[in-house]
Amino acid sequence: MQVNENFEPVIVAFCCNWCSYAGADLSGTNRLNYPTNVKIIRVPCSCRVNPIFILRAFQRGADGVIICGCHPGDCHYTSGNYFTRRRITLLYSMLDFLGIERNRTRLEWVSAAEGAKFAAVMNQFTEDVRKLGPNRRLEDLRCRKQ
Amino acid sequence: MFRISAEKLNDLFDRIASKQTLYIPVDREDKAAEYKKYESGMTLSSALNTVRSAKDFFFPQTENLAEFRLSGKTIEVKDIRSEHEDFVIFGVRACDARSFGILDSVFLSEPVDTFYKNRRDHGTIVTMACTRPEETCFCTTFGINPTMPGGDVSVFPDGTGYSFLANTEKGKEFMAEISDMLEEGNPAQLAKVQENTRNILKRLPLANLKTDSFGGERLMKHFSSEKWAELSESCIGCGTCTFVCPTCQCYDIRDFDTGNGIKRFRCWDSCMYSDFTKMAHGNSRNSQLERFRQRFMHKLVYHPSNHEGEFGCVGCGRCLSKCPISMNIVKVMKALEDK
Amino acid sequence: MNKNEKDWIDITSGVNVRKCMRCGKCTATCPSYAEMEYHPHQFVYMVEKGDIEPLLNSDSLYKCLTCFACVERCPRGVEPAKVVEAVRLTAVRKQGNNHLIPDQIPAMLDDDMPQQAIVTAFRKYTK
Amino acid sequence: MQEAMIKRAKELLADGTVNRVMGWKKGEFVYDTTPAVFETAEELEKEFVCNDFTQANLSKYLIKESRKEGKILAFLKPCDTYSFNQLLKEHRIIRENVYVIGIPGGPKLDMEKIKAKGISGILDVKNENFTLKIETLYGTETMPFYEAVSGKCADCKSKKHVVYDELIGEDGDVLASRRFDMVEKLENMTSQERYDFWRGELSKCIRCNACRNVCPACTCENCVFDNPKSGIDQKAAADSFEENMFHIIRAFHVAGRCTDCGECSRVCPQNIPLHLLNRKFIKDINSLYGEYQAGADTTSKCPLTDYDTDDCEPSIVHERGVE
Amino acid sequence: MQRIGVFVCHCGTNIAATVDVKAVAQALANEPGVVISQDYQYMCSESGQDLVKAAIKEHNLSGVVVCSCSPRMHENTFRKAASAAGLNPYLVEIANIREQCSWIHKDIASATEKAVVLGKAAVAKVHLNTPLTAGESPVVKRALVIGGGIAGIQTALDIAEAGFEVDIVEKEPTIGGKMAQIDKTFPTLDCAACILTPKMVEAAQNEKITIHSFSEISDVKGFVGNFTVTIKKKARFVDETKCTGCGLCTEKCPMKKVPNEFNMGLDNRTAVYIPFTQAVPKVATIDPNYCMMLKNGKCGICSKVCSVGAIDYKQTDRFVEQKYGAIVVATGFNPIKLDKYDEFAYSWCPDVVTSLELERLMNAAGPNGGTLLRPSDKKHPHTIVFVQCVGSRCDDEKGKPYCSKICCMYTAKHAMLIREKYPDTEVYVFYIDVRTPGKNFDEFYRRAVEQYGVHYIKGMVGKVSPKADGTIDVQASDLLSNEQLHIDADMVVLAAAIEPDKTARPLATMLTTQMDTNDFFTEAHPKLRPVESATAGIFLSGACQGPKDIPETVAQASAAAAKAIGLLCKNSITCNPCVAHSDELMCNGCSACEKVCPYGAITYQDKEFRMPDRTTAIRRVASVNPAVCQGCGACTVACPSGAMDLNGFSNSQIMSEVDAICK
Repeated sequence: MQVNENFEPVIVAFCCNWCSYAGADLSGTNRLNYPTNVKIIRVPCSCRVNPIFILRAFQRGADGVIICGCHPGDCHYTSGNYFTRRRITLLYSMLDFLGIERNRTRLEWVSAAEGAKFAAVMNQFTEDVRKLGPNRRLEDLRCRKQ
Repeated sequence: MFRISAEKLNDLFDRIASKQTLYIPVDREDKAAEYKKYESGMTLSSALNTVRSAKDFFFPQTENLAEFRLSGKTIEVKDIRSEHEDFVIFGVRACDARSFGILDSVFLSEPVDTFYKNRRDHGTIVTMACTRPEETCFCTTFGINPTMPGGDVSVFPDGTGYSFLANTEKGKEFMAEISDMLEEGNPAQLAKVQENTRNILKRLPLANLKTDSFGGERLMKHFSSEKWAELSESCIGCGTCTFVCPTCQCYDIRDFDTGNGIKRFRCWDSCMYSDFTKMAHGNSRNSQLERFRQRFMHKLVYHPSNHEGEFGCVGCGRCLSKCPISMNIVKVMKALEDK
Repeated sequence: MNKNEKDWIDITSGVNVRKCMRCGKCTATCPSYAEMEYHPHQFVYMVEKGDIEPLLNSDSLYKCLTCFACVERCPRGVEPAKVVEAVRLTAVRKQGNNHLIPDQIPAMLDDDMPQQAIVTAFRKYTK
Repeated sequence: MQEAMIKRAKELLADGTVNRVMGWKKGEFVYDTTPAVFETAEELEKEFVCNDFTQANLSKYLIKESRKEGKILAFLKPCDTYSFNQLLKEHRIIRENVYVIGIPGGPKLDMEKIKAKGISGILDVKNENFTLKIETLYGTETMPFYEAVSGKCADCKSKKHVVYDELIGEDGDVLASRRFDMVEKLENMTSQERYDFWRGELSKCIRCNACRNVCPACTCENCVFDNPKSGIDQKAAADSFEENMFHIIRAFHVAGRCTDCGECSRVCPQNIPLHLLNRKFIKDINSLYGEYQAGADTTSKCPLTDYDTDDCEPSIVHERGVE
Repeated sequence: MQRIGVFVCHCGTNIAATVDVKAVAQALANEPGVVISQDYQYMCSESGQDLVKAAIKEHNLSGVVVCSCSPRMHENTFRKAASAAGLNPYLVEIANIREQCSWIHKDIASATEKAVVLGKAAVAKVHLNTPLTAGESPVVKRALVIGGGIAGIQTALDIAEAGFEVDIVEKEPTIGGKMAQIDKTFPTLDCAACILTPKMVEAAQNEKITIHSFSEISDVKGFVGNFTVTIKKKARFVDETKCTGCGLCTEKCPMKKVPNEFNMGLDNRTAVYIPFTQAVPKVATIDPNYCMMLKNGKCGICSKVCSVGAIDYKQTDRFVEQKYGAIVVATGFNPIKLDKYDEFAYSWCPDVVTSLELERLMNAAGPNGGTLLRPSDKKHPHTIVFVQCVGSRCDDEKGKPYCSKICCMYTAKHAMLIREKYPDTEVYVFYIDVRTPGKNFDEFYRRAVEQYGVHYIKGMVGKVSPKADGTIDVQASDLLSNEQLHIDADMVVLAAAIEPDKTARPLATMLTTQMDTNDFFTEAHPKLRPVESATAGIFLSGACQGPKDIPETVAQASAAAAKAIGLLCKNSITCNPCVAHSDELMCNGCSACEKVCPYGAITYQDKEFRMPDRTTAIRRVASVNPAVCQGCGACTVACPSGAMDLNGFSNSQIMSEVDAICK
C-alpha cells in the first residue's frame, strides 16, 4: 500500500471517564507525546459507546476510531467494559466482514495509571491508520472535505 | 419499418453508446434484470422486465436539489442544477413507457418540476414490444397494448431480429443516427409474432381484470369499504410496492448536514410508511389500514379523478411478484370490484 | 559487560531474568547442586549482570540435568533451567562445535545411567 | 396437511378455545399466499391454504394479534416457533392469548428460483415425486424440487418446534446445517474481495425496509432509522455509506436476538443475501461466546446482554483469517 | 437561539506556551451560537471565575465552554461558578486543552489547531446540553457490617458509639474471626484474647448493635442511603433466644469425632458445639453434617439434656429483610490452601504446619493446652524450620502475586515465643526478604535475632522430605554463603499467603463493588478514598481490601466507621443527575436495558398509552430510578430503539462532538 507522507488521519478516541480519560490526562501530566490527530471524546464508560457513534465518525471523515476503557474487572460500573468487549468485538468483526480495514478500529484497556500506555497506544494506532491511508470504504462522500 | 438482425444488436449498441449514454436491461448474477449503463460486450436481458422500473432515469431515488453553506452568520445558497447529458434507455416495456406519461402528468404540470423535465428532455426512450408476457401481467386492463409499446422509438422483436419504428421527432433523430445499420423489415414475420403474442395475452390469468368498478366517481363507496381492514391486515408497511412501482411519484425533501454545509435532497417516499407526510401536528394517516387504503385509492380513484380518468397503475406486475406478503393491487381490485 | 551476549541469551531463553526476586529456591531444589560451580540462582543473577564469561567457561553448564525442578519450583516463573540452556547454547555456538558429539556418547554410558539422563544428554548435545 | 389444519382450526373455533385463526390465504396464483386472520369456519374452508409456498413467518403478527380480544390460533412452522419464543422472551407477545399449533416446516419453494431457470408465465406448480411439474403459458416445464427450495429452507437449522400447545405431524430435530458455509467463504476472502462483494450487494438496496419490517426481531415502536430524534434517520440511502450504515446497525440491533428465520433475504426485492450479516453475528457469537440459538428457550441470557469475565479481546478480529 | 460563552484559559504558560490561546478564542467566536469568546491567564482563579460569572449575567448566556485543563480537575469549579451566576451548572462544558493538548504537543500551529477542534466539539455539545437538577434521596439511619472479625466489630462499635443502629452479619456461629484464633500479637506479645474478647462482649451488649451470627447475605438491592438487604439466618437447630450457652449438650453429644475448625482441624469437637469458650453469642450450634439426629433421626440426646428446650431439629434457614443506609464490608482473609505445594510435604506430613496451625498449637486453649508438641507423635520439637513467602510473591497460578505483609512479623513472633519458652529448640527462618516496616516492627525482628538467637537464613526451602526416623529433611539454599543446606528438623512451619475470604467475590457482585484480580475489594482511590469502595455507600474495613495486620485493620475499621457515620448523619444525599432515562413512547419493553444494568435501576411497568391511531394500548415500558442509576450508559447501547438515553452524555451530544471533530 502506498503511504502518503502528507496524509494526516483524523482519529476519534472514545475514552471512559474513570480510567482511560484519566490515563490520557496522566500522559499529559507526564508530557508524553502523541499525535495531534487523536481527539478524545469523554464518555462515562466504554459501554456508552454506541456502534452508531463509530459509524458516524467514519461517515464524517474519521480515518480511525479507538475506544479505551478500564481494564476488564476494573470497570467503575462493575460490568460496563465487559459489555463493551462483547459488543465491540462483534462490531469490529462485522466491519471486517464487510471489508472495512481492520486497523481502522481498535479497543484498548487503559487504566488511570497507564499514561505511558495511552501515549504508546495512540502513537501506534495513528501510525497504523496513517499506513492505511484515508478512509474510503466507510466514508460518506457528501461529507468529504472540499 | 427497419430491421436489424439479432447478431448485430450489439454493434448497434456500440454505435449508440459512442454518441450518448445508453442504458440497457441486463441480467444480474441472480438472474434478475436491471438497467445498466451499456459497456461493450453486455448482453441484452431476455427477462420480461427489470426489478426496478425505468422511472429511475427521470425520477431517481435520491436527487440533490440545492446546497447551503453557513459562513459566519450568513447563509450562502448554491444552485447545483446543471443541464443533464443526453441518454438513451433501450428496452423499455409498454407498461413502463406508459408510466412516463403518468409521471409527466404530475411533474410536468404547473409548476413544472425542472429536475424531472431536464432529465425527460434529454432522454430518448426506446421501447421493446413484449412477446412473452408473464402471468403477473395485466397492462391490458389499463388499455396498454404490449405489442405496440410506444416511446420515442418502438422496437419489435421477431425472433431473429428487431424492427424499429420511430414515434416522435426525437425518435426520428435517433433513427437517423443509426439508419445505416438497419435493413428492410420483414412485416410478415413480425405480424406472426404479434399475432402469437395477442393470443397469449388473451390467455393471461389476469386478462379479465377490469377497471369498470373504479374511477373518480367511486370515491366514497371505496373509501368507506369494509374490505380495507381485511386487505391491509397483513401489510407490513414496507415500501417495496412503492419503490418497484413505475408510477409512484411521492418524494420527501430532506436536509443533510455534511459538517461543511447542508445538502438538500429529495428521495422517494412511500405512503405505506408510518412517517409519510408527517407534519407538525403528527401524521395524517395513523394506521396501516389508512396508509394501505391511500395507496390503492390513489391509484384507482384519486389519480383518475385528477387526471382525466387515467389510472395510476400500468399493470406491470412488479408489486405482484415483489410484495413480501403477496398483497397487491390485483387482490384489492378484485375485492372491491362490483359483484 | 557483553551486551550482545546477554541479549542473545535473553532472546534464546525467552526468560526475563529481571523477574528473579533472589529467593534461591532454584538452588535449594537443585539435584545437581553439589556438582555445580555456579548454581541455578547464580546463572540467573550473573546473566542479569551480564557477567556471562565465567559461566561460559564453567563446567556447570554441563552439570545441569535439565530436570526442570527449578522451573517447577520457581515462585516467579523465571525458569532458570532455560537460562542455563541458553548459556550452554551460547557456549556451543561459540566453540563452533559441540561439547560432545552424539557418537561419543554411547561409550560413556553405563548400566546405571538413567534413561532420562540419556535422553536429556541427547537433547543437550545435539543442538 | 392443509385439510388436517383446517379441521383442527374449525374444532378449536367451535369449542371456543380460540376466536381467530392465523394462517395463510390463497392468492391469485399458486404461490402468492398472504398471511391472514380467519374468523369463521367458512372463511377457513374457502381461503385457508398451506402449501409449498406458505413461507411467511407468522410470529411477528402475533405481537399485535395477541393484544386483541380473545385467543388466536397460530400455525407455526419450526423456524417460526423460534421467532415466537424470542418474542415471548422480549415480552412482545402475550402467551396466554395465543394457541400455538406446530406444523411441519418446509422445504418451501421460492418462485424466484423457478423463474431464474427461465421458466415464465407460471400457472401452476405441482410436486410430483420431488420433480416439479410447472404449467406455464408456454407449455409444461419440469425441474428438480430441490433446485427450487427457498434459501431459508435450504439452510434449515432445525425441524424442532421449541414452543407449541399441540402439534400436527411429527416433531423434528435440530439439524446439523451447513448454514455458515457462505459466511466462512466470505471470511476466507481478502478484505478487498469482501468489500467488493458487499458493495455489489448492498448497492442494490432500494431501502424499501421490507427486511426490517418483516423481521420478527425488529419490533421497535419506532426504528432509529425512522426517528428524526435519533440523529441517524434516513429515508433512502443518499450515499453508499447509508446503505452500509443501515444494514450494519440493523444487523447489530438484532444480534443475539436473530433466530435466523431467513425472512429478510426472502422478502428482499433485490435478492440481497442479508441473512449473511445476521449469520456472521451468530457464527461469531457461537465461536466466541459459546453456542447460542436465539429463541431456543425463553430464559437464557442474550449474549449481548451477558458477559463472561474471560471473554476474548476484540484483537481476535485483528488476528484471525485474512486481512 | 443559544447564547454561548467561550472562555480560554492560558493556565499561566501551561497552555499558552504551546497553544495560541488568542487564536483559539478568536476561532471559537465564529462558531454558531457563540456570543462571547475570551481568554484569560488563570480561568480557575477567583478573578477568572468572576469573568465567567460576569459574562453569564451580562450576555445572558445559555451555555458555557471553558477551554482549560482536564474536566476531572476543574469541571466542578466552573459548574459552581455558573451556578453562582444563575446558570444551571450542567450547561457548562470543558474542552481539555491542557492535559490532552498543550502538554503533549510541541508544535504551536498543530496544537492550536487541535485546541480549536476540541473547543468546537465542546461548543457543539453545549448546544445540546439541557439544565439538569440533581435529585435527593433519603438516608436510612442504619448500617450493616458484613463480617464479625476484629474489623467488623471495631467498625460496628464505632458506628454504634455515634448513635446509629448497626447490624453485624457473621457467617460463623460466633464473631471474633481470625483474631480469636491467634495466641499472642506482635509487636507487644500481649494476649490476643485479652484484647478481642472484651470487644466481642461489648458488641454483644451494645443495644445499638444486632449480631446476626451464622448468617449470610443473600441479596442486596437499592443504593446509597437506601439498601435493602436480605440476610439468610442459617439453621443452627438451636433456638438462640433460649440457649444459655451452658455447654451441657456439647458434653453429652455422642458424636465426638468432628474436626474442630477453630483449632484448624488439629483436634475434634462434637456435632453440637460452641466454637470456643468466649464465643459471642455463646450459643450452641448443631452441625447437620455430623448430627445423628439430623442425619438419620437417631439420637436426640442434646434435646433431652437441654434444660431450656433450646434444641430445635426442625429449624430451617430464615430470611430477614432489613434496610440500611450504609454497608461496611469486613469479610477478612484466610490462609491459602497449600495442597499444591508438593515440595513442602504439607499434605502428607503432619509435622509440616501452617503458621495459623502453629498459633493453635501454642495456644493455651488449643489442642495441647499450650504446650508445643509435634502433631505426629506429641513429642517436643528440637529443631523448627520456618519457611517464609509460601505462596506469596508468586508469579504462577499456585500462589499469589502480592506480599501477604503479616508473615514476617508473625514468624518473628513465633520464633521468639518458641525460643523463650523452649530455649533448647533451634529455630531457623528461611526468608527472601524480611519486611518489617512499622512502628517498633524492625526492632521486634532484630530482637528475635539478637536476643533470642533465631537463625535467619537468606534463601528459600526447595524441598521438605519427611524421613523414616520421624525427622524431616529440609533442603534449602543459603544465598549469602552460596550453599545448599540440609537441616534435620522436627517441625516445619509454613507462612502461607493470605487471600480474601471466598465469600467476598459473590458478595462483591451483589454489592456491585469492584474487586482486583486477587479478589481484594478495590478502594475508590488508594490515597484519597482508601476506605470507600467506588460504589457509593459501600465502605471497606480490614483485610478484605488488602493484607493487613491487626493495628492497621483496627485503624481502617474506625476510618470506615467514620465514613459510614458521615453518610448516616445526613438526612438525604444528592444524586448524580447524569442518569439514564427512557422515552416511553419509543420503548418497546424488550428488557435488554434491564439485563445490562449493574445497579438494578431499571424496572418495567405496564402503562396505558394513547396511540397515534387514536386507540389506547397497554404497553410495557422501562423506567429508570434516578437515585439508583449511576449513569454508565450500558442500557443506552443495549436499547435497539434508542429509547434509552443518558443525561449529560446523550446520543445527540456525543454525535455532535463526533461531527465537530471529524469536520
